[in-house]
Amino acid sequence: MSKQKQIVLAIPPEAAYISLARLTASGLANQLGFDMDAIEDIKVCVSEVLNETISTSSDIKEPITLCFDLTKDGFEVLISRDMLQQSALFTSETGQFALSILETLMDRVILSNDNAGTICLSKTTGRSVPHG
Amino acid sequence: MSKQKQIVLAIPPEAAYISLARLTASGLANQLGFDMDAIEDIKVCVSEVLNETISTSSDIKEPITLCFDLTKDGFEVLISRDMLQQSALFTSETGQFALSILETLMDRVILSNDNAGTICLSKTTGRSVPHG
Amino acid sequence: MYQFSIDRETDAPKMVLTISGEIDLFAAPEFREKLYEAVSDVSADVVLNCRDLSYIDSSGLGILLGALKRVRQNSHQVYIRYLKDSIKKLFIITGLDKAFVLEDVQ
Amino acid sequence: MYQFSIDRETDAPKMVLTISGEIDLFAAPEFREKLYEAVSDVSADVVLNCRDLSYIDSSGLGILLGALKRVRQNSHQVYIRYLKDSIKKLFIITGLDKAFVLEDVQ
Ligand SMILES: Nc1ncnc2c1ncn2[C@@H]1O[C@H](COP(=O)(O)OP(=O)(O)O)[C@@H](O)[C@H]1O
Ligand SMILES: Nc1ncnc2c1ncn2[C@@H]1O[C@H](COP(=O)(O)OP(=O)(O)O)[C@@H](O)[C@H]1O
Repeated sequence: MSKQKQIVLAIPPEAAYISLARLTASGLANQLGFDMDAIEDIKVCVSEVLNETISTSSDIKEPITLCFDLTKDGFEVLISRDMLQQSALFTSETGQFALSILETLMDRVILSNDNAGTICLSKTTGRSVPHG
Repeated sequence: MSKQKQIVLAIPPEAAYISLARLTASGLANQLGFDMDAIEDIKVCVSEVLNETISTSSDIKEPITLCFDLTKDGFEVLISRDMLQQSALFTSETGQFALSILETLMDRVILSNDNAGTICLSKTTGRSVPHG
Repeated sequence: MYQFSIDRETDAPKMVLTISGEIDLFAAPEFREKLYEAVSDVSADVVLNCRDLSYIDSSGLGILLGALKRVRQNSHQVYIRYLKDSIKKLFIITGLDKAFVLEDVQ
Repeated sequence: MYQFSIDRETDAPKMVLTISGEIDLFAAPEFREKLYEAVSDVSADVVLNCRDLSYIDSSGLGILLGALKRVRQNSHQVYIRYLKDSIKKLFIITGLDKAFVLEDVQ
């Protein structure tokens, strides 16, 4: 138990597999003891990151990796893929909706500058979720 | 689309995460068009392999990897972990139940000889599932 | 994954569309096509009944907004009814609660 | 993940146990302890009502067999009622349908 626990999911970079990632994320969140509202938030946010990753780089065929690090009271998920291009994320109208959603529903959102393809979300069970 | 599609899930080698693997496997099977009975069979078989892998090597802390290769009409799942020991699989009473279940419900089961930790299951949607 | 059905209420001047299921990036292209077709050239207010909409993401929200723009071109409004709390939250976060008229009539 | 409740039918000489939920390797230790305790020193036939058992794996089947051995030591039998088809299939594959008495009385 010395190592931090980790769940990794890799999917093809296609919209058809986003629902599978949502399902796995919700099952994990459920197991970690998040309440129903938080599980819904996590599903939404994981989806939004995948949407953005997939729609801004449709020419890339490398898998997308979701790496969930289980923390004491929640998790951190690192979503990444090999990016051949450095397209800016969350700039379109729907991308801006997505970013507002992420920033509101997650405890922390990190978009790494050195690699446009890595996004980190974190959320803990301790904090109550804002309801609008 | 030239490469074969693949979904990879890695979990800690603990019984607590088997239900998550079952959930992911069932979501994938659902998406691939398997019927309800076949989805149930797939959940059972993925679980059985994880049970056996986890219970025969409780001293190992390396993750277990489930690698689903999507085929034309179904999938093949390779379940593997770094094994420090070559303990025989499916020898206990429940292990024998598990092996009977795998061999009946899957189209093909391969236990690799060179590495006791790799098990391959495959199933296609084309074949109707035996009911008892 | 998602269903989309259209009913025009017989006793009302509004056009009522029922949206149900999950609308995500995968469903988006078909949803966009069907919704835009449904609201094109409509000369009435549009009501979206979302009682059985279980999930929608930003791509779906963008399509709803596109439909709103089309309806507004004809000087009409879009009413959205019966959103689940988890979805209403997304409207509030993105400010879309101000663009549409959200209704919770029971 | 799983629930296990015990009811003794008042108008019957049999001991009726109700097993529900999912019994997998994670739930197995607690399930084993509770089931073995429930059937220990019981001097009656045991009925397992599995109407709400949604999932069981080989570790759970092994525990049921362990319970059967204990009940048989006292010369009694274990009846299993209302198995879902997907679970009955596992009993048939493993031959456990011959060890227990499977009943589908409605
Ligand atoms: N859609 C879902 N979202 C979140 N958690 C789920 C979902 N479906 C199932 N789970 C949880 O995942 C675990 C494993 O599910 P699974 O074995 O597939 O359930 P079942 O056998 O009841 O269909 C269960 O503990 C369940 O609570
Ligand atoms: N327990 C399950 N087993 C198999 N497939 C499932 C399960 N739960 C959901 N799915 C499928 O996975 C997809 C994604 O599920 P998800 O987004 O979590 O559903 P919802 O938003 O309705 O809770 C859906 O298309 C659904 O049909």
